[in-house]
Amino acid sequence: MSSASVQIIQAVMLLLFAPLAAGFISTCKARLQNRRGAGVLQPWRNLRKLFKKEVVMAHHASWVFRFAPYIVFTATLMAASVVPALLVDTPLSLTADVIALVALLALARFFLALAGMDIGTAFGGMGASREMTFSALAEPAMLMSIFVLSLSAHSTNLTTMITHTINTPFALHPSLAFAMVAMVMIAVAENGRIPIDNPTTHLELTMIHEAMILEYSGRHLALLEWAAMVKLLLFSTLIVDLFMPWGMTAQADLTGVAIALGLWMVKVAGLLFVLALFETSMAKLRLFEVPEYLSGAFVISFLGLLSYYMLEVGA
Amino acid sequence: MSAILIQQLVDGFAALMLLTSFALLAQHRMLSVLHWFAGQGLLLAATAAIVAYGTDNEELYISALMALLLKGMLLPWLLRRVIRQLHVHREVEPLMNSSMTMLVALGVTLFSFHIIQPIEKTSLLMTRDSMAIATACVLLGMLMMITRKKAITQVIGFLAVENALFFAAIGATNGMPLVVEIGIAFDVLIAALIFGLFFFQIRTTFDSLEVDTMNAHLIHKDDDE
Amino acid sequence: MNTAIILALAACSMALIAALAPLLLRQPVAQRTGLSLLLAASGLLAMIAGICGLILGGDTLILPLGLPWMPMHVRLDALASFFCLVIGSLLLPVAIYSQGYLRDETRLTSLAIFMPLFVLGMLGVVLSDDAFTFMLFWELMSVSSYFLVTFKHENLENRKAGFIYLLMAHMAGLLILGSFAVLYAAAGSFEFSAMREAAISPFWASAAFLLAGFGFGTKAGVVPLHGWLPEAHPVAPSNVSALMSGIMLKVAIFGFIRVCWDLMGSGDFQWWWGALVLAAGSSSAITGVLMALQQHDLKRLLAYHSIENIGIILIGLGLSMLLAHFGHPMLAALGLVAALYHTINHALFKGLLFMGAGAVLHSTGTRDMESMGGLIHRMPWTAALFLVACLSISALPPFNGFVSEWLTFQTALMAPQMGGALLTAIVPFSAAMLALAGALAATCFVKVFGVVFLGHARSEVATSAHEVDNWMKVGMAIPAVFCLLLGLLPVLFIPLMDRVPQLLLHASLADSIHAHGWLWLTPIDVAHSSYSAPIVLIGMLVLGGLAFWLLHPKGRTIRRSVMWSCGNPHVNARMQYNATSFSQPLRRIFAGIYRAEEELHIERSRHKLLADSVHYAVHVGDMAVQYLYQPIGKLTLYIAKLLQHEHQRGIHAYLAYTFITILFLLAVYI
Amino acid sequence: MNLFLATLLSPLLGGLLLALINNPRLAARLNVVTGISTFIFSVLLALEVLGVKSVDAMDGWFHLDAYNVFLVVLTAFVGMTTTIFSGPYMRHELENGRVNERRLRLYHSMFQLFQFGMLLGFTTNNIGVLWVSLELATLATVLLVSLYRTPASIAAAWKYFILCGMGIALALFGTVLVFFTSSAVLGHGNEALNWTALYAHAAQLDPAVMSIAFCFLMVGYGTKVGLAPMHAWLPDAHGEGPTPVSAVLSGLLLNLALYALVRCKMLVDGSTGTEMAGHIMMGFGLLSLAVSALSLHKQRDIKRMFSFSSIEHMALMTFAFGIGTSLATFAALLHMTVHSLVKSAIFFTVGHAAQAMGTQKMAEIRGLIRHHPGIGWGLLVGVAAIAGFPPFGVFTSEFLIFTAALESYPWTTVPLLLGLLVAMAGLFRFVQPMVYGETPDYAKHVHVNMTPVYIHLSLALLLGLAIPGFLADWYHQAAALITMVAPSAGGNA
Repeated sequence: MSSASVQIIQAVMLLLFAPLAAGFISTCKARLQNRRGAGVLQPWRNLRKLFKKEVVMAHHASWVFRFAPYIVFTATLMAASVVPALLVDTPLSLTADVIALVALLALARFFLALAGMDIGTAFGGMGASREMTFSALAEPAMLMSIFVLSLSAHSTNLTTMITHTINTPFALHPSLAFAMVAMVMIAVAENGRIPIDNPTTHLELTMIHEAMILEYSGRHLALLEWAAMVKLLLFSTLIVDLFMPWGMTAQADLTGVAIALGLWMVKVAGLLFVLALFETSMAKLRLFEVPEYLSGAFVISFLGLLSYYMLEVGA
Repeated sequence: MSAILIQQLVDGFAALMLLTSFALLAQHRMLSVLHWFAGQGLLLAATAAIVAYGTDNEELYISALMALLLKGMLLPWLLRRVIRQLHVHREVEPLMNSSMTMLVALGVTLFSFHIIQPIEKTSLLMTRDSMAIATACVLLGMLMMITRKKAITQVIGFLAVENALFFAAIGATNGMPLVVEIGIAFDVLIAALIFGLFFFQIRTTFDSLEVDTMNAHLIHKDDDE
Repeated sequence: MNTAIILALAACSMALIAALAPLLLRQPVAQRTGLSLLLAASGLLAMIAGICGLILGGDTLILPLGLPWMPMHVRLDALASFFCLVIGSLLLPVAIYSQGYLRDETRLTSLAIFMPLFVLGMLGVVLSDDAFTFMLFWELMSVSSYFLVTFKHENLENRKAGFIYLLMAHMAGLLILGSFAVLYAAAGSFEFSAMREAAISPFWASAAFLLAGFGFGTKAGVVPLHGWLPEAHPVAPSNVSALMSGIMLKVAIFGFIRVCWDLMGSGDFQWWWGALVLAAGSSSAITGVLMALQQHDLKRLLAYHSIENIGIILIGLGLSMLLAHFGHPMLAALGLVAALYHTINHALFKGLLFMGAGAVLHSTGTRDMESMGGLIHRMPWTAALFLVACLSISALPPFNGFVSEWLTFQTALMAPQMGGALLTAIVPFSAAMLALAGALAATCFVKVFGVVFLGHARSEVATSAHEVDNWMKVGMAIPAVFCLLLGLLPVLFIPLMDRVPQLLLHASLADSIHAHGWLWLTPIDVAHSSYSAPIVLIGMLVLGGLAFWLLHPKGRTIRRSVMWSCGNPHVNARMQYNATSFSQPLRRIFAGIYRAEEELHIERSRHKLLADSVHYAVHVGDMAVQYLYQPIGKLTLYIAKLLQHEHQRGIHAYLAYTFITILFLLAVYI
Repeated sequence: MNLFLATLLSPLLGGLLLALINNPRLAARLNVVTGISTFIFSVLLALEVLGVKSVDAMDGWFHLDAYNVFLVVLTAFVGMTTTIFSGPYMRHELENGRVNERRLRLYHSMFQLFQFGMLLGFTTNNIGVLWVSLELATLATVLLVSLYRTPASIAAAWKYFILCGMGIALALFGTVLVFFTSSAVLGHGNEALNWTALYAHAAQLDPAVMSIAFCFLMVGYGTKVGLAPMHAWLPDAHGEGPTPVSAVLSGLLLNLALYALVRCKMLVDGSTGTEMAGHIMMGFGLLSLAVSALSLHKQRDIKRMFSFSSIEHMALMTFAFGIGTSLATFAALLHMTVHSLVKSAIFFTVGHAAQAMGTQKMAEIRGLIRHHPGIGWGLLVGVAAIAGFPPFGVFTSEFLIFTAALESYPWTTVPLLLGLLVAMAGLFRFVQPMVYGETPDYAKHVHVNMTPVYIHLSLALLLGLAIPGFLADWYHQAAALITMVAPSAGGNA
């Protein structure tokens, strides 16, 4: 099997597993809350239903509203295909390093916000304003944690970082620990999970991500939902890659890929379970507490940087 | 007359010159100021004549004669005519009362003696300390202009300064070259004519010769916003 | 006398002819066509001169003008030709744009004279090679742009902005004069060539650096001195403010680089210089974008954004100076290239943004975003091109803004340990500030595009808007295409810009850039970081096309009906989010910085709880104007008032003054 | 030598003739003819003198060298353009009844007499005659300032007369002191008062007396130059007098006083050998710059404001002459030329503006560009030129003054920069509202003759962009002449 074929498998795998991951989290939360839950395949069923449904749009919706779902979906998918899940060195991994990855997600977010404002409803504007504000505050923390990681690996390319973490013997680096905590906090904020935004609710005043896609229907809504799920899986893969990449194969042979796939699924499932646990135990923050949360993430990542210089440089 | 006698005479006149300057400062009534001013003019003419005789320099005789005619007679007569027409009488110092002015005048005279000190040693001419007195008279003339309210007394102060300069020219340097002398005299004459012209205009427009009322017209142009 | 410098001088002479043309052509139509034709020619020539200068290398020349014993020296080296390229690349589209924009202006003569003079001033500054010529063209640039700012001098706002603008420009000129004088004292002559060789003591070098820094900083709009920029740029005609924001700020950056890098011995900076520039850059970036977010006047918002982008350029320059000091020439070259890349990027997308704003102003007649909305339906072309500029300025992948910010990030991230703990902390912190500024810029431009172009029209002015004519469309299309090209093919443009670090830092990126072929941009080496814009774009197009084709089985059309809005159909235009409400969260988060004054009055005629009408307005004052300009103004007037009393005394006082002066002089000097 | 006599006598004859002619139209035309003839003679004289480096006329009474011949040409030129400007201006004043036939006659004759006094002052070799000519010019200006016979103009004339009278008296005393020392060396004749002789024997003059003499001369001529704190007369004289008088007053009379001051400085430097004179002049220069720059902000009358601007520029020139290096002197001479040209052009425009708006109060002058583009743009460009923006000559000279100051006394550059900035702010603060905005309804149409303004501004532009070769080495000769005597730091360039 050539690395190109692994690349395609990886992209398709991410695309298909995303709804399963979302379903897995909702069933875990249901189980934790003593409910039966709708089952792991429910997101699949929703998507299938939505794809068949008729698209209804407002009279004065412009082309931005119409093409935004496609741009959001393709940008997220492009970002996902760049992140190496199974094979360390995939051909596409050179096209974008971590910063470019974040920028691709920013492009998706930009168009989503514009689409939100296009129809001219109060909710669309509210969602766009909040989404952009909080994601802007998340940027510095995200970059600082990347900075900490790139310090040890002297690079921002994912493949180099992964190979660097695999080769160095396992040792408890405080800077990496801080960076991981910050990265997780940012991932939660970016994907609109519980402490920042409640993905399941339609309660107008609290929703951020939902408010923007309120006006969508049919296949457009399906694409946007799917993109959100892919983004969640993308972030979890990223965290897995950067902090616990053991088990990823260097060569593109069948057995290596199979083992990598198995390990990857276990690791992601574990991560998502922790997320579900976290979500059930936490209530949603008041809206204007979110900046404290995000600056907390920034401080943690800055601590990571300082600890890197204080402790590890000497070692 | 021997050189020493001339020298003593010139020093005497220099002392009288200083006295007249002080007197001009101290006067209150307009007419007495005028009389002292005329006296100073005559004194100047006498000094010029003595120095001319002493250094037998003919040009100086002409300037002595001009001083006598101009400063001794014409100007005082002109001013008296103006005073009588505008029937101006008492004069009040706006800035300082007379004793204060006297103190300042003394200070200024001492100061001018102090600054002229280094010069005296080198000058060879027969008028040794007249330069110091001339400087003192110039500064006293200025002081008079500063401390007077009436336009006429200010003009007299100005002419006193001119007298002091004329005295300096004669006493210290035995007279400037004739052409320059005539030029200066000519200017002083025109200045006096213009003063005369002005007095009538000021009188008609401001109906008082107070300098401050005139200033009021200038100041209103700059009132604060 | 190679071709490049001839072309550059031809560009200058074109501008001069354009300035003289209005004296012959009298009626507005002829003046307008003459102006745009000649300026377009000048722009084209400047671009070609820039490219030739970069490829073939520069040359110097002496013109017989100026003082008898010091004729005008002209030099076109790599730095000058790059900035010629920048000037030309925006001047060409703006000239074409002006043809349409000035269509219904009646009094054109003063604009037709001073706009070319403004261009001539900028070109002259870039080409000058001695202090006198530099200062001559510099002040010509300031004065002519002053007349442009006060072009529509009927409204008071223009006059006040013009006065502050001229005052700050003159102060900047004097400061720069100071730094040239210091260099003159060291070099003994005004020529730059002499100044380069002159050995200058560290103290005087720092003095010259600080003077030049503050002088050029004022003109570039660096934070504490930026008060004039948000006043002057919005009131100028849009095509002029495009030039001012796009190019004039870059000429100030050019001046800074020319004086502090080229004349003072390239490369041997003191460490605190770089730190100061870095700090100024990050604070400008943050303050610029934060203030921009609170504006609801479209062009004033764009002016504040210029401050942010100048901050980004200065971050690049500051990093490069630090790295040069600590002996990493390759990384310093990368920092300089990043800054230059952002310079040309900003010139293009800011020019396009101001032209777009001009188009909106031209058709709606207002700059206030609160009365716009839904313009995408009536001005589709302008909306599309404006969207390209918004994407570029928010540094999003396929466009050029992302490439320069990515390069700046790479410089910051790859900077190894430098000096003490303080420095190692500053560099990542400024990188974080850059990230925050970039993201806030994206927020701001979502707000701009959303409020202006999307949603319902908020006033009848917006409903009656009409699409602009072809000239303006072409004028806006050119920079949009450039933005895309610069974003996709950085590997082709960076070698061109690489000549400048070769000249200034004697270090080049050429080999590392080409390491991986034209597709991948690999600044230092491939293991470090790589980015390929073409593949990203192609990937997205392929995936998008696939998804679109798959999801469109035969005959499934889209049904149009009333908007959903959670089942509440009669939503009027006032219920939309507008400029003030969009930035309300940020106003709360950064309340400490803004000190916004909110006024709220509610009329209640019927009952305590029933409000008839609510009037809410928020005003965010500019810190620099409140805490820097006004106090100085008040101090001067206070001293002047004291002096004024002196002039109201009688004659006696003045006679006394003379008396005292003569006594004082005699006492002191005898 | 007939050229020299012609230059001197043409204004004198013109003045006397004009005193007789009653018909205003004929008088105005004769005034212009006299101005033109004076200018032509002065140019021919200048060409002759430059050929031969310096000329003595009438057995030493008059002396022409590179320094004063350039000032003679400048005076004659500005005098000529002022006569051209004053034609229509005074006719407008006549129609408005501010002046009657008799006073117009006085105006014309006094104007030419003033011109004669100026030329006499520049050309004479004798410091006594120089004093007399300055006194003559002052007396002529007193009558001109009080032309309108309004209470304010009479008060201004009185104030001008008293202050300048006292100033000149002090200068006379200084001259007497100089004569006191020089007669000891050169004997009693006229010889002892001639510049040429004095320079030759400068070393033998007694330094103590010379320094006292310089103090008196400095305060005396300083009053006439308008240096603070003796400047109080200048704003009033400018504000109240007719505009051609203000133009000539600030364009030329101040130059003559400064010329006399620089002559004395050369003398004192020769005799004392120290830099005392230069330092005093620099001190006065900086003080006046500060005072004038700050008081610009608090003015209400347009002509008073521009008079403070004249003080500011005279302060700059005094400062530059004070520095003494040849670069500084070159800059000062260039500044003197450009300032005369631009300032008189500004006063012409201001005259027309005041007539158009019927008032001199700046608060009531609005919308000049809309009312009459010529006046509006003329004023704006003139003020930009005087504030020191390129490409006009004032920028070049300020640039050179700045570099000269930095070479010899670096710390003085800080007050210099601050002064220039504050002055520029003050100027534009008032000019901008006057020039821009809508025209008020009380604006009258007025017959305007803007050609002199355009000539002056284009000359200043020429001096800024590319100083013609002959003028540059003309300045060099003058600068070398002035610095040759001065013992201060050797001038380079």
